Amino acid sequence: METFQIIVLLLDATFRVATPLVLAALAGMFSERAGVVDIGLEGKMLGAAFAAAAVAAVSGSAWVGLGAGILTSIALSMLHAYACVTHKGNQVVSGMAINIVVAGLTPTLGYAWFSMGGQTPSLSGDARFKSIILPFAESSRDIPIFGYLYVELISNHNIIVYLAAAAVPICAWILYKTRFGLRVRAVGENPHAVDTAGISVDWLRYKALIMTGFLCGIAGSYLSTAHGAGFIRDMTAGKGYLALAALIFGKWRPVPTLFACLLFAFTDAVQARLQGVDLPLIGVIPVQFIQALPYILTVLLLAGFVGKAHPPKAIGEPYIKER
Amino acid sequence: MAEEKVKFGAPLKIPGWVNYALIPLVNLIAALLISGVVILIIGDNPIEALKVLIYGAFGYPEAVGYTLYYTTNFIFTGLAVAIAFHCGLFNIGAEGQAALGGIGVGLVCLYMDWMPLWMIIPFAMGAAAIFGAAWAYIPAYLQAKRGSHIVITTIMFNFIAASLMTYLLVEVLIDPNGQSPESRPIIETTWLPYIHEVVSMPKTPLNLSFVYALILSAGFYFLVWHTRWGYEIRVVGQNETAARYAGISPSKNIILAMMISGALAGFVGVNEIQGVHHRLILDFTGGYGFAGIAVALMGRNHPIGIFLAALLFGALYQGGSELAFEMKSINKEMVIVIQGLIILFSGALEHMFRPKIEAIYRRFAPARPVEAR
Amino acid sequence: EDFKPAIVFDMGGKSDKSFNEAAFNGVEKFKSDTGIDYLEYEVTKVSEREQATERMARKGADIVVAIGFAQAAAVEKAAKAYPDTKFTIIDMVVDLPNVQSIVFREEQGSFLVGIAAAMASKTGTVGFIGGMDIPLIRKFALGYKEGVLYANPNAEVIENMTGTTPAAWNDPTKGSELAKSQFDRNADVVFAAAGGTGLGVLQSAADEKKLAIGVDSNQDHLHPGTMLTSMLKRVDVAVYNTMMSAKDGTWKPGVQVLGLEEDGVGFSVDEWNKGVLTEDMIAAMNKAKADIIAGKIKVTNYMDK
Amino acid sequence: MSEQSPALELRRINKSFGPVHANKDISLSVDRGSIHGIVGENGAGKSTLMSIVYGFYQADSGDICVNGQNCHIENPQSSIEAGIGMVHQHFMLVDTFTVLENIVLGVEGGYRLSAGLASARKELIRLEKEYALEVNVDATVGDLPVGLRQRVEILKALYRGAEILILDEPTGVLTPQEADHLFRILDTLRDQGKTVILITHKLREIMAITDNVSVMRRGEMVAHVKTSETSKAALAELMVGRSVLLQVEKEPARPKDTLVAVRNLTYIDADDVPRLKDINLDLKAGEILGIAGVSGNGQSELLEVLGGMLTPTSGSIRFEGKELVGSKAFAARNLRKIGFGHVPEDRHRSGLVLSFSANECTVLGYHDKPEYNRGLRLDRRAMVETCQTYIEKYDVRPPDPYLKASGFSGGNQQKLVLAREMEQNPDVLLVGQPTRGVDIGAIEFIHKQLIKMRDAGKAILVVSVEIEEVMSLADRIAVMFDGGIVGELAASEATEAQLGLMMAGVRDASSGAKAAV
Ligand SMILES: Nc1ncnc2c1ncn2[C@@H]1O[C@H](COP(=O)(O)OP(=O)(O)OP(=O)(O)O)[C@@H](O)[C@H]1O
Ligand SMILES: Nc1ncnc2c1ncn2[C@@H]1O[C@H](COP(=O)(O)OP(=O)(O)OP(=O)(O)O)[C@@H](O)[C@H]1O
Ligand SMILES: [Mg+2]
Ligand SMILES: [Mg+2]
Repeated sequence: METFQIIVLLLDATFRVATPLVLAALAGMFSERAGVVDIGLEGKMLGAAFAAAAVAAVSGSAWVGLGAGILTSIALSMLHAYACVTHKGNQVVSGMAINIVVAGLTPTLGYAWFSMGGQTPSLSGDARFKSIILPFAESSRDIPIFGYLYVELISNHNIIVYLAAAAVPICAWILYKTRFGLRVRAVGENPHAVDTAGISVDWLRYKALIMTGFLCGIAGSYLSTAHGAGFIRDMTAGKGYLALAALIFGKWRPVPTLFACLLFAFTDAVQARLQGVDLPLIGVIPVQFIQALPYILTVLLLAGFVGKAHPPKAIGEPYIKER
Repeated sequence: MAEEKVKFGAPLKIPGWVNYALIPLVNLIAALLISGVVILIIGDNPIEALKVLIYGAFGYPEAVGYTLYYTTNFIFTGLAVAIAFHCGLFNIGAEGQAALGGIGVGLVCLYMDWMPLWMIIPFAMGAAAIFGAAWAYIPAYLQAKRGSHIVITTIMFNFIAASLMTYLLVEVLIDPNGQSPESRPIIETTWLPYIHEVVSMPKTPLNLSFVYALILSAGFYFLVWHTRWGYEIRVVGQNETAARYAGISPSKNIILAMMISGALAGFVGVNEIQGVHHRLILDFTGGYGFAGIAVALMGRNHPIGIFLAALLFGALYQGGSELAFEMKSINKEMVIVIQGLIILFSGALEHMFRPKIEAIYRRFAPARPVEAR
Repeated sequence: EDFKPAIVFDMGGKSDKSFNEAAFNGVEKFKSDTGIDYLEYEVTKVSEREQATERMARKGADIVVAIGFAQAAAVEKAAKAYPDTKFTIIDMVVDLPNVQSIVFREEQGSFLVGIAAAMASKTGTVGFIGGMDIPLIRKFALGYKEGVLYANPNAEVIENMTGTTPAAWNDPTKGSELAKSQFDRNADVVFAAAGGTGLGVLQSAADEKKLAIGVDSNQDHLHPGTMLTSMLKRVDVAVYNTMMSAKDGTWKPGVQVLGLEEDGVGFSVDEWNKGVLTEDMIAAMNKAKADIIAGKIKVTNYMDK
Repeated sequence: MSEQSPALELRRINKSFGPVHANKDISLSVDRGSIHGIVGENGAGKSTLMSIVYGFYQADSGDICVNGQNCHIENPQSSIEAGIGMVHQHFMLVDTFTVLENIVLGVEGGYRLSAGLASARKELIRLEKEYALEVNVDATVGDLPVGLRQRVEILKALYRGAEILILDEPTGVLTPQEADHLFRILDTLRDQGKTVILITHKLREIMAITDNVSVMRRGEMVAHVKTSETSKAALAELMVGRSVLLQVEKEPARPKDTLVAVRNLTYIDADDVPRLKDINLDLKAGEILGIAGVSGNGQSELLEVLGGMLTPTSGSIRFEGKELVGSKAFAARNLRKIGFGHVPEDRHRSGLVLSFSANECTVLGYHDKPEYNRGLRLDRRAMVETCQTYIEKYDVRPPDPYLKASGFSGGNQQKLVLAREMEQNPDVLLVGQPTRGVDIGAIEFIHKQLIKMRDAGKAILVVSVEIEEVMSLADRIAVMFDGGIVGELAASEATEAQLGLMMAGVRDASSGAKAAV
């Protein structure tokens, strides 16, 4: 196969894998920019994945499933807010607790509702988001290079992949160009300033966490109703943590975060192709090392190029009215 | 000058028993209540479930042995996370450090097994500590010298440790006579003594490493609050500028604290490999490293608190498996839910009842006026 | 009567759509045929394995069936501690007087589905996706590869493993991505031996209109039309038989190797893959089956290498 | 609402924090169009009272009337709506934001920022002109010097339409020039009919600018007086409850050998900005060298280099003739061992660990001294005993060696730091902002201690942005501007005007100034 083709196909896989990471990382961005650590991304995604698949299976509509996924994720986000904002609880513990509760509750409910060992029925037809062929995909196929790119890379993804792509500029716009974004950024840096400006710190953080829940809900629904076709226990498999890593890697900014997600996804795609390949001089590298490659790469990049990341100053600290 | 009836600047102190006993108890009860509701929903008897849970954790000697065996691991990882916290670092890598610790112990027990037990013991401990510490050293170094975010690097190092472990067990250390990714068994002379061999109690996996855990807890307390090294670690953790002002090197202490942290996590390998499984296996770390974060936070980074939190987690692990076994409708997932709810209420929502309890306390125990100068 | 059987599932859980689920089906069949209830436990942590097996013995189980190679050490300990209890372990050999070990010749079944894969492939490239890179999975992979090359010496086999942590058995999205990457590299038939991850592989094949081969249980019903066949590993039969024999008093310790000859492994032909798995393929597979049983074809067992 | 009603009236305000009765039955009336001063020692309850007015805290009982109308002030929002603005003691700004963004925060005018920002920009330019509050609205606040940040805070309040402006210790961080500028601004505000409430420890400022003064002591309002009818001494006595010395008494210095000689010292920071340029200084035994200058002109870096926290880029520092730069001794820890003491400029940032108990803070930097260690063990008892003696000697309140550092007021925190550094009996003492945010009772005490050290033959370097303080404490004064030393003069010959000019960078402002060494 031509190198060009290989790269295009790798990028194509990259987009699919990056989608939930991008959405979850953007979700984390709202929370963390507002000063609330969110290691509960994993649990929220998992909860959403379950709700979306369960409701889609029952209703037969992926869109209804997506709605249920988003609502579930927002509800979990509100639990996080209730613990960390209202009751000033430890944000890391709260996130972990949510992850654990969801990991247990989803199969429990799945078992109770579907008697399929905690899984949901496999989704087909309208219960699943299918790939969309963009306009002119067929007619442009013959245009050299561009046509191939358009057909293979740009077209033929499900709606949520496009949503994720759109989410980056939209979130950037919200964060940098709206009142809400200004306040979110302010409250993560100095909640006292926000409070003295006559804005309720708690309510603002609640709103930011609703955004987090919303985006995480889409990310989770993607896993079970778009990329996959049904829920299976622990199906997030660490993507929440990876998204968090991407967020920190991207220094809590939307565009760099997008690139961090793409990088993770890309190394993952490359990793699949390197397995068992006989490299010149080196020979066949043990598969375990190839699988560790994305992580090693991340560490090297962090050590070499990215340097110190400056988190939002007030992150992790519950806001208590004092001086 | 008129004497003031209040001491300026000192808020009313709530006594220890309210802070450290009553409030946690109320939180625990709340978690159990919610769990009870979930159990009711799936159609079982919550009171019965609670009985089984407690009985399963503490009801008979064997249960106690298992509970304490799990507790041992949580103490190790709880202390590991806590020492890093004292230095202002978030060590999510205890899982990987524990895995490496296991490799260290495993290598000693596999290849130095000509030594008598009294020699193996320090070597195995040393190897666990050194391997764990070495695995923590790299993220620590990168944090201290290159500013790489330790949360990410430690997460990445968990993945890398898992890969390394699988590679070693599939390609290098695999038992030539076996088919699964495990090393050959270590010979019996290298096993850590079981507690039931010393004290009369039924056979359980509880072994000498429980004693290590207690000793290390005491050592932790001494190190952190009663030595100049602990003092330096805490200064760096609380205020890096003050540390530089005082001539305390932040990077040196970051590396030191993380290496101690990795060494502590590495002891999970001693308990699991030398104490129980007697061979190097995959996934023996079983999430203890992650749970260590909750243990440390719930235990307020203090060894006594960590012991109690570890005991709670140990009891949940052991009582939970009893629960899954005894009650058909309650499966392993339901047990996870109960564990999660307890972490939620005792950890994240710990302040929910505090103001009310404090207010009640104040009503019944009004402040004694203090003379101020 | 008070015959008490017990079963300990491994970490995937009894509804993993594959290996443990097959065992579960076997024990359920035993229950419905005899009306005898059983004790069960799903292991969630490595350290629970020993506790679970011993607990069964302590509770007075007559026979304890342990599912999965990882339980070997636990069975060994428990069998020594409870010499009067019968133990059966699946997928691993434990050499003790009160242990029956049942192992399967996965390579033989994989060989047959490899033939089907090679014949069904139009591109001459087929894929294999495993969970973790461990000997058992390599056993599947090697048999499969030999079968493919037997049917088409020029064929190419792409191999992928999912991961290095237990999450590798439960990551359907990763499975689906791996399958897609193999399709991108021209593969048009893929064989998944990866537990829950395999579900993603099968799904992906269905989405891309390629062919997939299931594993352990019959998974053909999951995606009729794109399921070529499933490599059956009759854990259900083994569990059922060992329990029955224990009940009847005919249970014997020692090693049982279940291959094609014993119908311990095989492939599925049913309403779901009708037409996908052609008569030609079935004929070729049956012929190879006979040859293997007759010793005319030697399939390499990875473990013997 | 009548023309005569006061702008702000407080009636019998009470507020307790647990058992601490921070405000007891406080009543206060502030005339419209006046500047009203509030003075009181550290912890007297001034900030608490103003936080109640601003809606940050809720009073336990009492009424607040604005323009004669009873107001229910529940949160800052309602206070802002009542026309009250506040400049807090610790600035409430987002460092990573621009000035403009900080000012519009909370009053953005619509969900989209761009429109709101554009109109705010216009309005701000008008306000800046009207009140002479120039500041670049596009600058990032974190990069601005304190004086400008304060302007931002004032602009913020004005932009919100504040009629009553509360300033909590606004001059604690300002140079005299900046303070004077602030007062001119306050004058303008008063002329425009606004009401100003000014909290300060500095009686000079009260006398200079206010119309009326209220004095608080230990949670109570002890006096309301007209400024024209009182004096500094009278106010000081009201505040502290005894008479205080407002000017340090000292003998002329008897300088001996040069202990520390700094030559051609240069420091370039990580961002390649030169912070110290070719500094030459001599610290002599038995003399106080004062460094005057507007904050941000290299004083902090000078202290940090001499204290071993920063490594100079080039130059030489000799101590008793031995070169320190490049030697092993040149690190904070080792400098302490050879006899350097260092009271840092910012006690919260570096002098203390706020979450540590007083006794743990007592050994900060000296924790590896033999007297605090027994073998491996850190000797807690010795730490507590030492702390106890410091507390007694320096009159730290409350006298509790186990209290967390954060539980002491700024003045008492400062005493803890001073005690620690002075009681090591160092040969060289570096002191940054010795009395920042400290009340007059404590200032008197701290100044006395420094003079005592000098008379005992120590070399002392005092960095302060308080020109008054430098003039009264120092024997020799060097003025820093833009990282370099503009000039050096004898304290006896210096005048405030002269120093002010030098601080602005005018090199030969004084005929009598000796050229830099
Ligand atoms: N958040 C709080 N919690 C508990 N007590 C407090 C709190 N804030 C203030 N206090 C108490 O109220 C008293 C008054 O404090 P306040 O800050 O009003 O003093 P102040 O006059 O502003 O002092 P300073 O001059 O140092 O700023 C303090 O002595 C303290 O004991
Ligand atoms: N959270 C708190 N709990 C109890 N007392 C407090 C608290 N915060 C402040 N105080 C008390 O309030 C008083 C004044 O504190 P404050 O911080 O205003 O001091 P300060 O002199 O203004 O210091 P600085 O100017 O350096 O900030 C102190 O006596 C302190 O004990
Ligand atoms: Mg104050
Ligand atoms: Mg103050």
